[in-house]
Amino acid sequence: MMILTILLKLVAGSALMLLALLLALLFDGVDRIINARMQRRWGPPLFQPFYDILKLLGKENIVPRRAIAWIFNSAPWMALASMLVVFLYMPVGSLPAILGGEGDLVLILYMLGFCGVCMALGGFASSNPIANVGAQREMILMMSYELPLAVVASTMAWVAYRYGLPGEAWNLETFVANPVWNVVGKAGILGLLCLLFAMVLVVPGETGKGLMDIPEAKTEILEGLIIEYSGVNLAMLKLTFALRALAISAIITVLFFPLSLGKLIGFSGCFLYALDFLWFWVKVFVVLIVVVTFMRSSLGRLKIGQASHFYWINVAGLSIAGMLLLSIDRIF
Amino acid sequence: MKLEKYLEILPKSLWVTTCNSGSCNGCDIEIVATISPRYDIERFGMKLVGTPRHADVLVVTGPVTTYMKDRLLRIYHQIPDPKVVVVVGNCGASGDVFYRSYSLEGPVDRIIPVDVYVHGCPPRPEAIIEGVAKAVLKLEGKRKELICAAQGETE
Amino acid sequence: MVFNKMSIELLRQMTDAPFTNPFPVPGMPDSLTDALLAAAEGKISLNPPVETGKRFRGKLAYDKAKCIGCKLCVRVCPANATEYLPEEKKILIHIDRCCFCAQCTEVCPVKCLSMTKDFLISSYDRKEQIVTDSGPVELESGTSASDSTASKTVYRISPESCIGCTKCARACPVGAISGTVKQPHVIDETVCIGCGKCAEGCPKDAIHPADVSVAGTK
Amino acid sequence: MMNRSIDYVKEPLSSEAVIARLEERLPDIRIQRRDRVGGRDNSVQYVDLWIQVEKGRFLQTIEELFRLDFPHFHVMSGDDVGDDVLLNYHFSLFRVSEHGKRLGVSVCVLVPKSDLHMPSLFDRIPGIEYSEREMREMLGVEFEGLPMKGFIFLPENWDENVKPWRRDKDGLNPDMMRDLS
Amino acid sequence: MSAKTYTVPIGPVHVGLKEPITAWLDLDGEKIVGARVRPGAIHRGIEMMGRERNPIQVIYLAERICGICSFSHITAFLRAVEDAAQIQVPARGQYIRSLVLELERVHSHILWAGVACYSIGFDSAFQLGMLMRERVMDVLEAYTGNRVNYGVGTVGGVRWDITPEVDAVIRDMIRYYRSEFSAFYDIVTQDPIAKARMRDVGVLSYEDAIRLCALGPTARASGVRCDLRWSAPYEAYGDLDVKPVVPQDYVGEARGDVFDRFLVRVLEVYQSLDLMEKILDGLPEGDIVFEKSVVKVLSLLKKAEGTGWGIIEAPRGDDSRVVHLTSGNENLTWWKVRAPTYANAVSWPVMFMGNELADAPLIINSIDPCISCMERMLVTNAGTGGEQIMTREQLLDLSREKTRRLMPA
Amino acid sequence: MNWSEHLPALVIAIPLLGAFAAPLVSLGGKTLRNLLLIVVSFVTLAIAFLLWRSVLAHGTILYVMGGESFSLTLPSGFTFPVRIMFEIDALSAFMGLTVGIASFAGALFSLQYMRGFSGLHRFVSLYFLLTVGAMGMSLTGDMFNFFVFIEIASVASFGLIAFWRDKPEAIEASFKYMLLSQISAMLILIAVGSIYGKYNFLNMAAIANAVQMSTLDKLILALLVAALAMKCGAFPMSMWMPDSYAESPSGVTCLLVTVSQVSLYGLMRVCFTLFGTVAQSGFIPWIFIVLGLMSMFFGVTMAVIQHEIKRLIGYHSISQVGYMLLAFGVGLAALHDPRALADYGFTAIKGGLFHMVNYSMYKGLLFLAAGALYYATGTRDLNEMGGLARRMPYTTVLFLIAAAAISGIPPFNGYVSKLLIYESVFTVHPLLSAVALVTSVLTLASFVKIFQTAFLGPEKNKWRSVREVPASMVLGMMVFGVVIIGFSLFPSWTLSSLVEPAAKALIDQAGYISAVLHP
Ligand code: SF4
Ligand code: SF4
Ligand code: SF4
Ligand code: SF4
Ligand code: SF4
Ligand code: SF4
Ligand code: SF4
Ligand code: SF4
Repeated sequence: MMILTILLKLVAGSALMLLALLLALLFDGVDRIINARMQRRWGPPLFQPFYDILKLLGKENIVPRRAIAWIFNSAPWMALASMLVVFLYMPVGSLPAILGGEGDLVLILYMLGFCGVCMALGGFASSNPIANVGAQREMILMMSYELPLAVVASTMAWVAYRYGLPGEAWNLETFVANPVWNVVGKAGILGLLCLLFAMVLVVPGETGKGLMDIPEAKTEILEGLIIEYSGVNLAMLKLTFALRALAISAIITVLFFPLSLGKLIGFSGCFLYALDFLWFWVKVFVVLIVVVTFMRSSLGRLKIGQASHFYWINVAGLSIAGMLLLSIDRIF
Repeated sequence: MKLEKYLEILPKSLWVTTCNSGSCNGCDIEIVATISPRYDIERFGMKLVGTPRHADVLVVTGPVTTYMKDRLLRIYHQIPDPKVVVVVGNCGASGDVFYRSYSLEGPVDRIIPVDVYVHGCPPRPEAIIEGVAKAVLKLEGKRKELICAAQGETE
Repeated sequence: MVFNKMSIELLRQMTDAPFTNPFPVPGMPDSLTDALLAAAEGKISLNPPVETGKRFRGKLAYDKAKCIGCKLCVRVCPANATEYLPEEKKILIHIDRCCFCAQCTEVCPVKCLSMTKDFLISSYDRKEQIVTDSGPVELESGTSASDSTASKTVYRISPESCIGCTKCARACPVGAISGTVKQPHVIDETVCIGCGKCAEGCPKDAIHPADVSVAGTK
Repeated sequence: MMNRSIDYVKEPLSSEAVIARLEERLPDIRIQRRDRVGGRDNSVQYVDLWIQVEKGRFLQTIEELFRLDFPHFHVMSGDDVGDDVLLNYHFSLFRVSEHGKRLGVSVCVLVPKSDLHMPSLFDRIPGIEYSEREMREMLGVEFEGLPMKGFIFLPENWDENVKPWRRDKDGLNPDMMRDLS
Repeated sequence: MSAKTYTVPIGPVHVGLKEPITAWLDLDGEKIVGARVRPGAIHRGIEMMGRERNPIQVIYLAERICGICSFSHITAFLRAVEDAAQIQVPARGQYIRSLVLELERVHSHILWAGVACYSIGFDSAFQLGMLMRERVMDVLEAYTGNRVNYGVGTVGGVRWDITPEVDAVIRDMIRYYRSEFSAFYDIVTQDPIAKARMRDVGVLSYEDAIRLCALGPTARASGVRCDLRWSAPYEAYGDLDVKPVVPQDYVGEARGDVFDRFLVRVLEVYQSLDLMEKILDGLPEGDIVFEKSVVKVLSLLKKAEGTGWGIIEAPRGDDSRVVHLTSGNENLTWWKVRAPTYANAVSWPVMFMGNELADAPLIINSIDPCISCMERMLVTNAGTGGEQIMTREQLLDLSREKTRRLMPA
Repeated sequence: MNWSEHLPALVIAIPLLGAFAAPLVSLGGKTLRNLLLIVVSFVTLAIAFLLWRSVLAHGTILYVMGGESFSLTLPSGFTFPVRIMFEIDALSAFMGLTVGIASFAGALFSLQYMRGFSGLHRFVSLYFLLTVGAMGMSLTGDMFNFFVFIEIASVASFGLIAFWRDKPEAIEASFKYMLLSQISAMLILIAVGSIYGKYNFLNMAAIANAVQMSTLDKLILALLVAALAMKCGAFPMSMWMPDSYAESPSGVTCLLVTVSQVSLYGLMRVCFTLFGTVAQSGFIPWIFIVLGLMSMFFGVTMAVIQHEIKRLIGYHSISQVGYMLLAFGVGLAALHDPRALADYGFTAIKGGLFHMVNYSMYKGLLFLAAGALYYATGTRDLNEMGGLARRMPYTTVLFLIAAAAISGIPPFNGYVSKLLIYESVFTVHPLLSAVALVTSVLTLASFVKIFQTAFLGPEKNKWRSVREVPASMVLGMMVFGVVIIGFSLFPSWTLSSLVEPAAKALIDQAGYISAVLHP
């Protein structure tokens, strides 16, 4: 029985990770097309990211002579793995997370952070001054958006605990099963909105796009920390970037938009699962288009100092306001 | 990946890096124009990348000054194989108006192997697109030859 | 902050049609070779490039037969693109060196050079691009400044300065100059094409240009 | 000189006044005035002065210009003219004053090849840096007081003794010229 | 995070005769604490080449000093030649020259504004700018026959006349920009991020601008009221009333930062539109060139003797040429090229100090050296890991080998 | 006689013996002295391990010095114990084991590290004395003894911190440490005196049994909390920490870290065992929570700006201590409410304790690795280093392990203990876990920075000739490394058999009392 479950989880896990990879790339294509259309351009084919990755897989993989090879080579894989693992802890629609019992929101946040660290380490290991600058920026950026992120996560957990949502406070499934919007009062709704906005503003930092395209800034530091990467390693990094966007959007979806279409229509059983599975990805795509594509197209890039100021003061302030509102909501 | 399979995918995703080795900028602004909305070379899956490490295509402009010669070589080496070199503009192809000087080492094909020349001074953006298409044809040609060779072996 | 002006503009632009001119095909086909073949056979049609201006200066065309070998084009060419062939007394044009300035077409006395509208010129080997002869070309008006005028420049020898060295007669590509040694020479203005070759070599600076109105043709 | 406030004067002098003033103060200079005409009626639009001075008078001339206005420095041109190297300093005066009142001033000095030294104006006009360095590497004129000595235009591995613009033995060898194409 | 100071190279890929730049920035963390600039990467020896060519040939050489302000380069050169040979350009020729200069200014400024957005990662604004620029490119092509390097100037005038069709096209364009350009202008100047990136970055004070002999929009952004079209009117500008565009007249103060440079340039686009309209309205009849036969011009120039100085207001600042002709020599004896960047680049180290690495490309760009350098500014020194550099022969061998690999025999 | 009965005595006596033997043995030469260092510290570790095993197997051990029987606590006719007594419950044994490991690893490391310095016999003596002090503090069941052991440890620490006497910074650091230690010792002494004055006995169990919450008791509690918080390095009384950690030889630093943990242990003992449920009411827990938050944040922000490797790591100690204070504070707050205790309090305490041992291990390893870097390059300035990964692969990997552990990267042990803390403290207020999370990320960033500046980046010419440190140093580091990996690979085993008993022991005040008073 044990073995069967493990086997099942293994299969389901691999399938989900594969799906996540494909969807992430697909979204990348959608993102590029929409971005192009918004700029009145034709844009690349939908499957362009797939071509890119396939091509990179076949390209020569250069390890710069001065780089520390083992870190340089392992960093992209670690980064990718850490991003893939995130999806194992993510409930998809009405389906529970594959490894739901073993990890929760904290682990996911850690994985997101770890992924950034891996990329930074890879950048540092390439011994290129520009990659160095990029990696440093990545680290600073990470330190900056962590406060709002942590506040949002803790507050959500606290909400789950204090409002007595059934299930474990930090577990994402808790939020899927019981939309937070239903349990809080008026001030709470406002607080949740603050948290949602804070989270949305964290997305550019997490995905390194748009106004937070600082560690890779092509026109400033020439792709920054990935400057020395090529071939397979670069493909892994590109996948990681795509997955990061998907992951963070999925988190937003799970936390704030858990609405189940299946339950709404009154489906049950297989149909419910299947419909919600699809519905979940639709929601994620919508979130992605709004928070990634649209934001990145309409904003220029900040400087790293401005970015960390923005996160430490503005976004953190917003998230703390959300936290206070929710506390007030609970107490009164 | 098998080479012929790979050559099928490569032309769909050409990443370009440019090197100005002493040009007058005329070609460079036309290259920039190719990414602008009117010409939008991203349609063909191409994009400008910031570093030679990520590139498949090296676009060179300019008659190669002495100072830039080593840098050009270095960029060329930094591009992972397989790679394509496209010279845009006549000054890179032959020197153009810069035909006699003490500080020029060009034209480009004296320094690195060149696959396609796009003529013009500067070429219109469409001509650059056509030049890149030539590069794609060349890659496709190679692929055909490979496939023929493989069939020849099996027979 | 998220909703800055750009975002509104972007939403607006979303609704506009793309500005992109889909030359030659909107996206990369599976096989460009096949696509081009199909286009050549007329199965698919390629999108044309953005239209060029009326004065567009494309690849040079050279009517070799018409050329008189006056080398004027060589003299003005800034890019060393015209190469004079002494045996044939003709030129050939290295398109890979040309900077498309149209100075040669302007200066050519017999208008055997002209700029076509062809700008899609790229090659695997730049030597492919040498133009040796492109046959007679229909000249369009308005391609050069001297076209629209009703007068032409000819050269005249001031008899008082000329020492009869015969240099000019030997230089004249159309044989417009006649005269005997040590006698002042004369230029036949109806033949003279105003290339200035004679004036260039004259040791006495005896030859000067003059404008004459052209009544008839030629 | 050093603590003069840095600004342009707003009330220009006429070119005649400037010529008179310079000729009065510097008796042995030669000034050529060139009216630049243009526009629909071919009227004088602005004036350039070409001043020829002895090397010894050069600094004094510059001082005089400073008295008139901060001389905006454009560029230095020059050539090898046999036994001397000709340097033309191109300045302009009154560039922010009134319509058409800018006065172009070219100060031409012959520097004998036997003593290729000029005082540097770098401390007075820092913007002159590139020009002085360029003349140093192209024509071999040393500027006393110019701190930067590195090449700005020639490649790093260039032979320090070859001055490309010189027309004598210090100039380019024909075999250093390369034909392209 | 205290970090050690380390050096990041910028460049040297940059374009034009004098403009290419390598800069080494000493960084403390992200802050620039020292900057060394080394131009000359693309020194092609144009001044030397000119000595072996006649003025007609040099026109096209001068045009290719840089393809963006190419017409400015040749106008300055032609004016120097005309000064040396005492040639008088007919009024219509002068007007047309001014017209093309303004067209070029529009194209150059819009391009610059777009690229400035590009270098702060504001891609959509860049694309919008590029989209708008196509209009002036079309006009340039319609009039001159080329989008870049128009080849329209010649000694003593211009080569092509403004026909009624061209006139209409230009007026059309003026109307287009009047109505559409404000979209771009508003988007960028009101964007909080763009403002944050450009305000108080790369400051050049009024005094420094004077001391370092800054030019054009760079100097004007620092509050220096200088514009050759006004202080030394050339060509048709004597008949047109040009007021230097300085930020203090529009926003009250001139801070001399990148934002001011942006402001000056976009405002100058509007100024150029007005100028063009005036030029078209007042276009005099007559010849466009003082002598249309090139051969005659050449023989005339061969006889000329003297030094001439041409100076004009290019989009980036004043552009100087000094030309010396010797009688009996058809070629130039010598000439001197001074593009605006050559002068403005001296100010870079001052602008860099105290800014961040992220600002460096923007600052370099802010004096508008040449376009498109930005996206590969740092490329060439990237990862100079001492990779082995091969000669062309070795490369050819390698490439043959690659071909062999690609095509199994 | 069963020798294992005497384990508690042995674990103190053997290092003590080593301390006294060191000068004598040193006469016999270097090798002999080194042998002494290793053998004695290893034996101490082994005994500590056995002790722990036996506590787990048989429950709390009492060991009474000079009694009729080693386990007889109450001499006939007395209602309270008067003897010098060790009371070793699961928590004490757990601490003892920690001390043993750190001592052994430090000794191994010091073997080579200290080579080439004079006065090593003194070093060995002091080292063992420090071990004795730390061990004693963990095991004793008597307040006065606790004070004595603290003093032993302090005195040994002064000597060791100032071991490089020719360095003025070292003297200064030692002086700072001395000053603080003396103040805290004084406070403890006053508190102990007051206890004795009021209750007439010093045995902890007896005190715990008797304590009420009178004003004097509150004062005593305050004094003890202040003194021990100072010793364990909580903000704002933590100024001594970075200095003394930076200046002491690395082999010693790793032991000093443990000593500070033992002080923290003392603090917990005082709060949970001595005062127990009476302390949780009111604001004591909140003091811990606030101190914890401040320590976390202050420590890490200070660390981020350091560029001297050992100081940097020293500042992290402050922030790490903050985690434990936070966890214990939350645990203390929940102590009176069984439901809260079950809901999150116990988890918090488990997290705190697990973090404590984790911290001792990875911090020890970090200091050893920093020492190795110093040994190899002769500098502690990060800005000087660079590209060392190529030259020092073992150190690199070990450092990476420690850095991953301290930053709490899954699946390392640091992650598990931090997770326990986050997922319990948030219930009090989300801000607590938010600060903890942020601190964690800042820690991560700061270690990435160390790692990159020291090990990655372009290789500096001057380090071309640098070589990996000698095997014994690597071995010393590996001791910690193995423990960390072990904890990381078997988190549930560690939690259930190491941490949970200790945590239960901590909250089980009644058990502690009854072990002594009602054996
Ligand atoms: S080919 Fe012509 S336009 Fe292009 S860079 Fe060279 S000179 Fe400039
Ligand atoms: S100018 Fe015309 S006729 Fe003369 S050589 Fe050239 S092509 Fe021939
Ligand atoms: S168009 Fe210009 S460059 Fe080309 S051949 Fe004619 S003169 Fe030479
Ligand atoms: S030969 Fe010529 S120059 Fe001499 S006298 Fe006769 S006409 Fe005059
Ligand atoms: S006409 Fe001819 S032959 Fe006669 S003198 Fe003049 S140049 Fe000589
Ligand atoms: S007469 Fe002179 S200008 Fe006329 S065609 Fe002959 S050479 Fe040319
Ligand atoms: S070249 Fe001059 S001198 Fe000689 S024949 Fe001709 S016109 Fe007379
Ligand atoms: S300033 Fe820039 S655009 Fe102008 S000539 Fe120089 S390089 Fe070209």
